[in-house]
Amino acid sequence: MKKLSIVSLLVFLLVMAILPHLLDPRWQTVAVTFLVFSVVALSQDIVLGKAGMFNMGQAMFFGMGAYVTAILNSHFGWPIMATIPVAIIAPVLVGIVLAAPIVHLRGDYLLVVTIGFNIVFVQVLINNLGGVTGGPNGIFGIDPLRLFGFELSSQVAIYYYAFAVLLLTLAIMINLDKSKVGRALHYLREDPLAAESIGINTRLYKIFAFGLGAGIAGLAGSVFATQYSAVSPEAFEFIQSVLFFSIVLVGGSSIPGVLIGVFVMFVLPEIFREFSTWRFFVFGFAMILTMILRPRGIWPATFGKIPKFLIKEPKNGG
Amino acid sequence: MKKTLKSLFVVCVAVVMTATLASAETLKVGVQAPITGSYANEGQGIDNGTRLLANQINAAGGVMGRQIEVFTCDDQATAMASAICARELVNRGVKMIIGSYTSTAAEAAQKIYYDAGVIQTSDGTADSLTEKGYWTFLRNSFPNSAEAEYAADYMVNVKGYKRIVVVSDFSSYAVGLADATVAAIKALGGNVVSYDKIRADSQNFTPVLTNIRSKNPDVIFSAGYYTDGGQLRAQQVALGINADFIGGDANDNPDFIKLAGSAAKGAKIINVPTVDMLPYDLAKDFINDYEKTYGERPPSIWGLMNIDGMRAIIHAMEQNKSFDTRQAVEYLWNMDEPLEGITGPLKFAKDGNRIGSSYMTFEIQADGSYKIAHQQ
Amino acid sequence: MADNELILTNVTKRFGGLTAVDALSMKVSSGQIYGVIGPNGAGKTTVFNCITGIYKSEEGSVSWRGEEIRGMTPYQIVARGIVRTFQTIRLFSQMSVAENIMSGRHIKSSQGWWHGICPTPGSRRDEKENWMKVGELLEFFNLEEFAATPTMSLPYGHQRRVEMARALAVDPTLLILDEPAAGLNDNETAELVDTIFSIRQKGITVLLIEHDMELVMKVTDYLTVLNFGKKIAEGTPEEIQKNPLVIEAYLGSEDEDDE
Amino acid sequence: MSNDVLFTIEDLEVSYGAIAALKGVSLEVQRGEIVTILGANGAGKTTTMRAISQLIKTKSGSIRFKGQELTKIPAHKIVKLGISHSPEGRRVFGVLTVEENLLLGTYSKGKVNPKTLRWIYEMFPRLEERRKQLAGTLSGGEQQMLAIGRALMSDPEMVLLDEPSLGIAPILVKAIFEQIKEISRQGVTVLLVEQNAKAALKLADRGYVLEVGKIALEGPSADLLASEKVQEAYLGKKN
Amino acid sequence: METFFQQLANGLTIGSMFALVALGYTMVYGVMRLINFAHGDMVAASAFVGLTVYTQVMGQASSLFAVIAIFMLTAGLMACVGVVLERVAYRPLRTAPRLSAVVSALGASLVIQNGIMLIWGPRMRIFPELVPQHYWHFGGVVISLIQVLILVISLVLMVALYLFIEKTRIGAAVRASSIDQDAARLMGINVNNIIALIFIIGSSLGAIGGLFIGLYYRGITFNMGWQYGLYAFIAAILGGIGNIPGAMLGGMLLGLFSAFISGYVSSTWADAFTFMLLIFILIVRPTGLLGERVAEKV
Repeated sequence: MKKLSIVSLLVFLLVMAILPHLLDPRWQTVAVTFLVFSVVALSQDIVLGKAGMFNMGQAMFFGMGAYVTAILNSHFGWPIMATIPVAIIAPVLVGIVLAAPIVHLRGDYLLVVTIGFNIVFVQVLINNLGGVTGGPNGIFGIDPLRLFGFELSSQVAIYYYAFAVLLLTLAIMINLDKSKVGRALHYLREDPLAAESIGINTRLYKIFAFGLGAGIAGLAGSVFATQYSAVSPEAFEFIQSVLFFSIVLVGGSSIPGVLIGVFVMFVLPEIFREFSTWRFFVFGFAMILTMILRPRGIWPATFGKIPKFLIKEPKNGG
Repeated sequence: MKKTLKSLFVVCVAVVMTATLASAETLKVGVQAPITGSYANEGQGIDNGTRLLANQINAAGGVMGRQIEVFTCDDQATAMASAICARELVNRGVKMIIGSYTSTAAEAAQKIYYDAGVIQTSDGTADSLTEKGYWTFLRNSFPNSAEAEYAADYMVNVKGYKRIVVVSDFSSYAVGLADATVAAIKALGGNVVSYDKIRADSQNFTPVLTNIRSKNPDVIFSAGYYTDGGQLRAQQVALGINADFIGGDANDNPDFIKLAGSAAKGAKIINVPTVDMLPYDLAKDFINDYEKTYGERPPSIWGLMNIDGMRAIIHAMEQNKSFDTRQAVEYLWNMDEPLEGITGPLKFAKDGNRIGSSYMTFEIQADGSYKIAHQQ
Repeated sequence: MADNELILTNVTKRFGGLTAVDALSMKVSSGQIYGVIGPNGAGKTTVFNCITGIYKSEEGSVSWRGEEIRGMTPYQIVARGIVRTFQTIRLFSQMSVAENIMSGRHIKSSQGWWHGICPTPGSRRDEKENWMKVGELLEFFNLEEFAATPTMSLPYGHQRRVEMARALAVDPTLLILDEPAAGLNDNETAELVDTIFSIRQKGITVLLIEHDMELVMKVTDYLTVLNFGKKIAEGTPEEIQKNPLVIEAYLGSEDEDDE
Repeated sequence: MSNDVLFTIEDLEVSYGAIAALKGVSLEVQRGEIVTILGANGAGKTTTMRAISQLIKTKSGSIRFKGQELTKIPAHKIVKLGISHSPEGRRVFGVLTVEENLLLGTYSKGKVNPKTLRWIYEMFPRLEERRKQLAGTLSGGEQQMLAIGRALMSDPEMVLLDEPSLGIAPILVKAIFEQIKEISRQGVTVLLVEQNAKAALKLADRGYVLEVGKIALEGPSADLLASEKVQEAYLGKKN
Repeated sequence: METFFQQLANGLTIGSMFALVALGYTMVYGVMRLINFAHGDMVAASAFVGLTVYTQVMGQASSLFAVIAIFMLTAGLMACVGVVLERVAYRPLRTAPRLSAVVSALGASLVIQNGIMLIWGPRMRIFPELVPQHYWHFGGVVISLIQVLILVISLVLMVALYLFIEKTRIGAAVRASSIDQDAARLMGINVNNIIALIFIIGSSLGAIGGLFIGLYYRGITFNMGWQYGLYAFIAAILGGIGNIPGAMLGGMLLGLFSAFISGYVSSTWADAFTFMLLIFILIVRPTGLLGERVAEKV
């Protein structure tokens, strides 16, 4: 299982690296969005999958990153590059402040509160708070990313930018699993009381998960804003959060699972665009069926990520 | 359901026809419109109309020998989906874009079409659409400011209302029209006692109307779309607010009357002429063909305006004997004589606005028909 | 070593109208194996929950090495060297045995939160050292071959051992065992006795609740007997076995007894 | 005592996931008897009770009541056959009143037998005093009475009592045990799971001792009471 | 003052619709610990079903009898849909991890919502004016016949449901099942049947709520379920999810709150205020206004 996932990850990365050259422009756009959504879904996985918190407001942090980039660029003339750190840090801070009073809430209540945050966020955007969000239309005409004097305006260039962000996210995810904090999240999801009794400050780690998830989603948002050169509130409605929530659960809380989830929940509907009216109908059935057949998702999280030297052959007669 | 199947069939036929007939090259035309969502019928109207015109032209030998091939993209009347559509249609190599229905969607896509040199003709009425200096944009309707001036004049000077309430939703079209109307009323010395915003599709407007009632208005001007306007009117009457109701152009839809129900009687709508009021032969023929093909009349004049936009562009290309988009637009800017259109004479200013306007006020009768209450 | 002392003074815990622990005082000295016994529902587990911070007692004091720990959160108490197991095993059931034991190393690890995002040579070294420690514990509890096995697929007796290994991974000074022999067969119980003794050998004080009287009598140095939240007796195992109050609480009152 | 076998369990095996909880338990109960199952925590006493009531799936073996196989019957139909179960931890419906709890005991029959209700109120007068009180506000002993009373409301032929003395003051334990005797006198067969071994054996006709999922010992109560093994298991005494 | 009373009437009307729909959420949650995300779409579907019953079955008759028949038929049909929904989407997942059932509910929501779109089309459909436009004036306060009907019928239904749950044998079985399913089985209660019953009641109350939406606002769209569902769901949470009187209270309070906020403070910020109230209440009282502590099924 472990080998399989490594091999499939490598194959995936290879395919993704050459993909834009095989696609027509429309599918390049879809591919970029796939990458961006994968990053957001992975950030959702940190909160929902790893730490087990029912968060249905991830689109808020995604939107926050996108709007930070859009506002700083279009209203204050910052270069895109300079907006990126702010697009990460602002959601992190907001995430921490919002999470602190609510992480102790029981699953379903947490879910409702995060939906609430998301809806308030969108309303703030629509009401054009401070006159910078552009109201319901959002903000158009965001500059392309400039890197070392090159303008990354073609879809292929943006693709590699988004791909780099995905690789960074994957690196964080993989490293997280091999670190104290990552394990702490697993422990508190499995049994918060046992985790607390073994010395883990569960509240702190829950807030950490929210903050980290928010930061990664914010970065994805920044990429998203650059890709479309536009942001508008409806892209960050809570329905979008529901999508990310479902992606993690349908795919399963593992890296390949989340990527499969994004593919199934986002790319497949694009492929079946021709059947636009039927696709979500069929899709809903597929979600139900997936859960009945594979309650933990298509590719569920596997544990046992332990150093090789600990794995011993069974002793004879032991 | 039936309709979807039918349009699917039409698409199939069109695809088969183009596949077999098209020799080498086609003239690619993009339709960007809300095929699903709240404005689906308008979007489908634009799509249907475009395909009908394309089929008519193709049957007559095409444009300078080229068959027209139509690509449709559903922008769901949202800005982000519109951006996706724009890229997709540009990537397909279209020469012109018909749509979108809403100003929001049209505006979000403008820059992409401008960058690609694709002509976009939309019935969007937001003034901002023509303020960016994109040569690729041609408005086939009349801007909000024209409507706002007419509406303000009608309310302040013609009717002499003393206490005016303006209601808008958050869309760029409605906000644009409402802002412009408020400004125009003030310029004429009128008195706006309240300017409220409602959330589109939220249905329950009684709390806002209750507040409006306490302001004792003479008239409520609704700048939003018909789905909200119809309910606003119904709830206004239910709350016993004795004020006239005037809806902006986007209220001109049969569903407004159905939604308002018995309260529809007496409500007024400001718009260009309705589908049934178009006096031109060209219009009658096209509407008849439309009805024959699709089993219903076009949902509103907006779809027809878009068709006029398409006709103008094709006309310009034929006159230039070139498919070059820049030349086509320049030709339209510099026409001496207006082109005969389905919705009236077609003539364009350098900023992309359609020249002239033909607003009028209709009053809805008990049987749901329109009576012209005032004409410009 | 007098400092490794746990002193409970008049600890009282109520749930609504029910007094689960009633003015309990006891003293666990350094290096002892101390037993708490009593019938089901006597309040033993509640006492443990009050010591480990899962509950906060309404009254009284819980003092550890001279420091008042009543009102601290469980993780603060763990950081002071007190760690527990649960009566109903609470392992991270989908995770492997090694990962479960590794959870005990959490507070010993020197990694900061930022190491979860970006590793450093120092954090890699720390990670390695902690896994080595897990390796030692696997060996100590004879669990090496199950290192990568999810705990939920282990037999009950093994799960008990994992839970103990996890607790020991904290390097505790006081180990609290809540019914460690529940559900074990005779062989496993015998092994458990050896394990408890060898834990004491490491200088760890042990406090346990147990129903298996044979085990209790064998391993404990000193006992407190609870009934209805109240201490009814304390003393060495020999003294307790002879105590009529204890016999009554356990075997039920004789019919001749007056209430 | 008649010699008529009311209830048998043969080679019953139950497991929770990979863990075997019962590894081939067999026992029988005759009509009118009080039979007790003793054993340490985790020995499988409650699992046996839950298996009888079909609250958990059995892996193999059979459970027969009056010759009828129970293992294929859904849980909610068991009580109709004449077996009712007062579960471990009482499990009364806390936000329902005492009377509502009792009336739910007759749910399977659809109507209340006023005689039974009278009898229960006579047996446990406290319940009558607190008829309108929410069950959750009762003391532990009162809740236990309620749980037993609730189980008796369906006029069962056999009642399963799981740890009726758990967490209850000695004086109430005594009262409850006396009422169990009374229940038996009324012709109800009793299968009793108890920790309080001595009291249980004094009450019961026969007993079984469960050890890690297996019957370790069985026999008439007096024999068990005298047995060293029982002494050992409960007080750790070794002679 | 007249504005205040008018807003009160507005709030109670919309609040009683929220409450009817909220009952469906709260009852299902009470017994199954599941947020039935498809419930809002069931409500939307009922409005469409009701419209079709009116045009196809009742032949567009608008007599009192016809209106009652529409209500009965629609509620009956939706009750069946509810039972099927439970059988197909939720029963197979009863022992699965909780989140699987949540995803299944989201999937069911998509199926129903898009099912409506496939059957009735994406356009707004419009209800006829089945209830006569009759108004009463109390000083400056105007109350319409339909408002009174909605309020009265909702209250009657809620009281009836309350009595059914509190006073009948089956009601007691419902409550028992929501407290402890195993103990309920020991009483001989067929918990599966109780769950089916919950879906029957919840869906038919939701259907009536949906018809009210159709009759009152008249415009119905295939995707309106999310909006009403979300508000009703918040109402259930406000009152304490799982608690039947709580859902009624929560619905009414939410209706009043949103009416007064959009009336007195700002209609543009009404949603934000509503959610901030919800978040505030949950932080202060994590189990809602009347909520008891319900153990989370893991």
